[in-house]
Amino acid sequence: MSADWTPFSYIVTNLARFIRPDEITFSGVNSTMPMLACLMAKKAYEWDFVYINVAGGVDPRPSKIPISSSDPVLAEHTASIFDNEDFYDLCCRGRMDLTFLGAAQIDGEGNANNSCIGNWHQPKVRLPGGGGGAVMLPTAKRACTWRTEHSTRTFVEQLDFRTSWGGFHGVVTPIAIFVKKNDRLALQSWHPESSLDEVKARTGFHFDHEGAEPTALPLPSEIKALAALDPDGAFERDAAVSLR
Amino acid sequence: MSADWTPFSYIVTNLARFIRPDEITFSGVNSTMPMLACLMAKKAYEWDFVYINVAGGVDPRPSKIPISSSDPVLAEHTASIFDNEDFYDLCCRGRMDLTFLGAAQIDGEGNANNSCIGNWHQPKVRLPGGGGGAVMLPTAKRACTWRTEHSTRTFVEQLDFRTSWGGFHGVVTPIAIFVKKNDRLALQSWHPESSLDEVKARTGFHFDHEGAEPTALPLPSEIKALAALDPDGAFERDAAVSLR
Amino acid sequence: MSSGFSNLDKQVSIAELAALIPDGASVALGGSFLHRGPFALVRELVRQKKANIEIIKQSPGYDIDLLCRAGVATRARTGIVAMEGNFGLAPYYRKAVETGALRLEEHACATLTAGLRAAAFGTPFQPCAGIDGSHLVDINGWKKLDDPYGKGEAVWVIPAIQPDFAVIHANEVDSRGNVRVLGTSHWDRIMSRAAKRVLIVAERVVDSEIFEQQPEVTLIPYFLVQAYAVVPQGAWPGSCWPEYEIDYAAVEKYLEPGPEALQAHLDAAPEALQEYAQ
Amino acid sequence: MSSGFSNLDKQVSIAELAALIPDGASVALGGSFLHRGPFALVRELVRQKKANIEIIKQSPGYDIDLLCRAGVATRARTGIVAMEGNFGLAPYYRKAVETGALRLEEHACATLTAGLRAAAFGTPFQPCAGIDGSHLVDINGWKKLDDPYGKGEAVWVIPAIQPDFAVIHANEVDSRGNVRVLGTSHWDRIMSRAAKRVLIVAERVVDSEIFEQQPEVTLIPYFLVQAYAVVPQGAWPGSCWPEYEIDYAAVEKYLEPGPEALQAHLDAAPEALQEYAQ
Repeated sequence: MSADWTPFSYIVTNLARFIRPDEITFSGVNSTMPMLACLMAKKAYEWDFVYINVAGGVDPRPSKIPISSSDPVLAEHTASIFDNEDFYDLCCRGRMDLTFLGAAQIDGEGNANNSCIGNWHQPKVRLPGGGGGAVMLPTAKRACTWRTEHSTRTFVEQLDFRTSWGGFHGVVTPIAIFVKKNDRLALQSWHPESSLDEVKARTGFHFDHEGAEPTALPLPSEIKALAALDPDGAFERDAAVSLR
Repeated sequence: MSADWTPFSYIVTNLARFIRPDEITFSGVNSTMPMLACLMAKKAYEWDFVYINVAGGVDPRPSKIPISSSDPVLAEHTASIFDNEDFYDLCCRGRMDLTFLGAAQIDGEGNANNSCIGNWHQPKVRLPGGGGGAVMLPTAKRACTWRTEHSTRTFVEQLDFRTSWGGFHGVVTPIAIFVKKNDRLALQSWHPESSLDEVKARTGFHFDHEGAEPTALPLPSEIKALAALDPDGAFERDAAVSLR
Repeated sequence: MSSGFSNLDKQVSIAELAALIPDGASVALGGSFLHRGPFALVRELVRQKKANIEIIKQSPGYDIDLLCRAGVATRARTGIVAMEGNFGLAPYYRKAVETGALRLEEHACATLTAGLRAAAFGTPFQPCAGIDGSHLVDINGWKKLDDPYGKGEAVWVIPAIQPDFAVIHANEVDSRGNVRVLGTSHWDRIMSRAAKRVLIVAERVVDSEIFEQQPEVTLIPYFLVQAYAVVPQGAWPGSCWPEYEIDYAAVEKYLEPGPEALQAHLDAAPEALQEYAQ
Repeated sequence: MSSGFSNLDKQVSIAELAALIPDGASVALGGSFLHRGPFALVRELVRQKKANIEIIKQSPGYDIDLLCRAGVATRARTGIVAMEGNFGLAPYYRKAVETGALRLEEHACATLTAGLRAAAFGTPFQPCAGIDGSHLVDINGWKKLDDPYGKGEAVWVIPAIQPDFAVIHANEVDSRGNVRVLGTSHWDRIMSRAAKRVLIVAERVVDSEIFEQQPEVTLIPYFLVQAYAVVPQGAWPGSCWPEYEIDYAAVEKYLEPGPEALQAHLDAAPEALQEYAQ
């Protein structure tokens, strides 16, 4: 095991670092990396948290790690089924501490476009849609996202369409970690093999970077936990993330 | 077994006669007679209907007949629990064919007071309240009620308080059966031992009685079904209904 | 701070459970009439001489009657109140309303549910069908809103009702506080989602494995539950399906007038007779 | 006429089940992405060359992709659409939207649920938390209403969505048409309450006694169900917990381009290979 980051471990581990003790934390559909982050946090840290997921699972003990982040194995050994209506309502009434949500484009306030590239009515590319976003991003206490591509077409000054507003608390890419500061995304740290200049060059909006520094290396417990989830590297290969 | 009506059998049986084949029919809390009517109709008639009740039962086969009309034995051998939110929503979306609802006072339009005698804010008598009424009476396709007391203080020109509006389809008392006609309660028939004059004298509102006649006597199958539900007459004694 | 309850030490005595509820709290009570109500907890509120409690329940009976009799409840939001089972009106409740000792907000059952739904859904109000022509509209000051889409008819909306506590009597809990209810759940589900915190009185604790084998049966996940107490027969003198039925004789004795009858009733309750394994 | 379905002859073939859905119908599909979708029924809609079908589902994927590929679906209300499981976007759906062949009403999952709730609750609209700042408001013309009680903040309301049909893939039915689902029910519960009628594709029929032993597990009572078909493996190439998992190889083959690949996929489906015991 290397003590260095891979682009894949960087994203998963830094998503896991957004999770806090005891909090109610959710991972949803189309969210393999957050799913891995939640499962990893359960193993890597000495504290526990309430992990609920879109398969209805509450602190499940899956017999294997599924490719689909909504796979019913994520409800194996759950003691209750907390179904879709239930976790949405929980979020709507302000009791979701942390949710992970996908995003295709992200602006400097941390809002998301999941809908389209180009004009919504005649899109160049029709994207999947925001799923939980438009309701969860403004109502969850914190929402975090990830992008495997860090570029000026994914981190933009102006979204093609604002599917969800409310501002992510945290964003992880292969080269950087942003955290909300004064209602804007601010750089918290960068991949040790990257640099502030590179993050600036590959980001389409201006951002505060006061106090930002290289990201702390993975802890042995984090490395071990992720290796246990992906022993033969299949998830890492499928994710196909690269630094550049 | 007598082929004549008792005041008790008159009410229960004539409530049962409001039930129609295949329809979704509901009995609720504090409703022993409608409960008996539903259970009786299942036995007395050759057709079937969908019987749902406040205990969550759907076509239950109770091991005994409970004193409380919300008793969980009314969900014995049910294949599903159709819970309170569910049957209210069913009614609200217009798919409850027939519901039974209690009433303390009833006016000529078939509206109900279940709340108070006297002024609501300083009641002479605080009554139980309408339960389902204010939502179910206007939204069910048909709602029927019963009163063991037929008097000018129960059948009134003016309700002390209108808990529920919408007009009962049918009302049964120890001496009469009213059915809605042109948005008013109209006399359909009277107990063979009573008379049109008696019904008029004991009713506080004017009513149409065109075509009204003595109520048809109980069918052998109705008598048999009710006797099977109340073999030792305990329900009849508890109900303590009298003709006058 | 978590929005849920992840602690591992949720089992407390019934006295400790009641002690979590402060004077002045609004409390939604599970069950319906004499069926599966959290009656052991209700009696404990009486023993602890709580004051100014608000009761929220579509169809209370014995519970609200007892709380009125003891002067614990001073406010209530209800749909229908009766002892049921041939006992008719709830006499102490009736008297409390008639004398003004209890301030009543009278609902239809479904309007109370609508208010709870608004709280559970995180919205300020909830539309509810029906209601037209009811004087409940006047006493409660309910508002009717037009359909802004111009397709449906105007609809009454009920303001959100968020109880401080929901107290549910359950058949089974596991050690973490997951909750199972058998038979109808009455209004317990929406109460558990609307309230700020959930307290449970359970017939027994079972192994989590039982829950894991059929997670679909679990009504309330542990992280909504602040604490639970185990009181076998705790829904006495009511029923808890399929464990036991209504104790009609005990209800009759409860209805005897006078403070001695009340004390005798409280002293005859299962939680008073049991030594809690705790 | 009854508002429910009390008939005793509900079991039909999958072809007969699909035949109940006319051209132009709006159809809510159960499940989510590749999990427990009524895919046998969806394929049968393709075989029967249905036209102008509206799909209502928070998270469709394979189903809507197939229906777009075959030209069956022309309208959709969805929250998120993808193949999931590393397959990324749903290519034929994407193309259908980009070319205008599919008219999309884009929702958040919870706004679609809000619309279904309005239909289930018999109200013209349903408030929904969040939504602020989303451009979905503009494309859908959603309205925001003030709290008429002056306590909460203004809230977005979603108009009622009442599908003509909800089609659910279930683990078990009994002969009357009661429905059991194991694991998460996704959005199936609210779909079954919002739709005018419910059609079921089930893995198997079990004795009613099984249902009666644990009625709490039943998701849909028989009287909401118009008809059902039994198709073991009918959620293929998706999963049906705990019976079987996603057949990833089959999904990959489905994604091969061309009409032959489509036909080969349809011909390889369980319902095409089975002779129905009927």
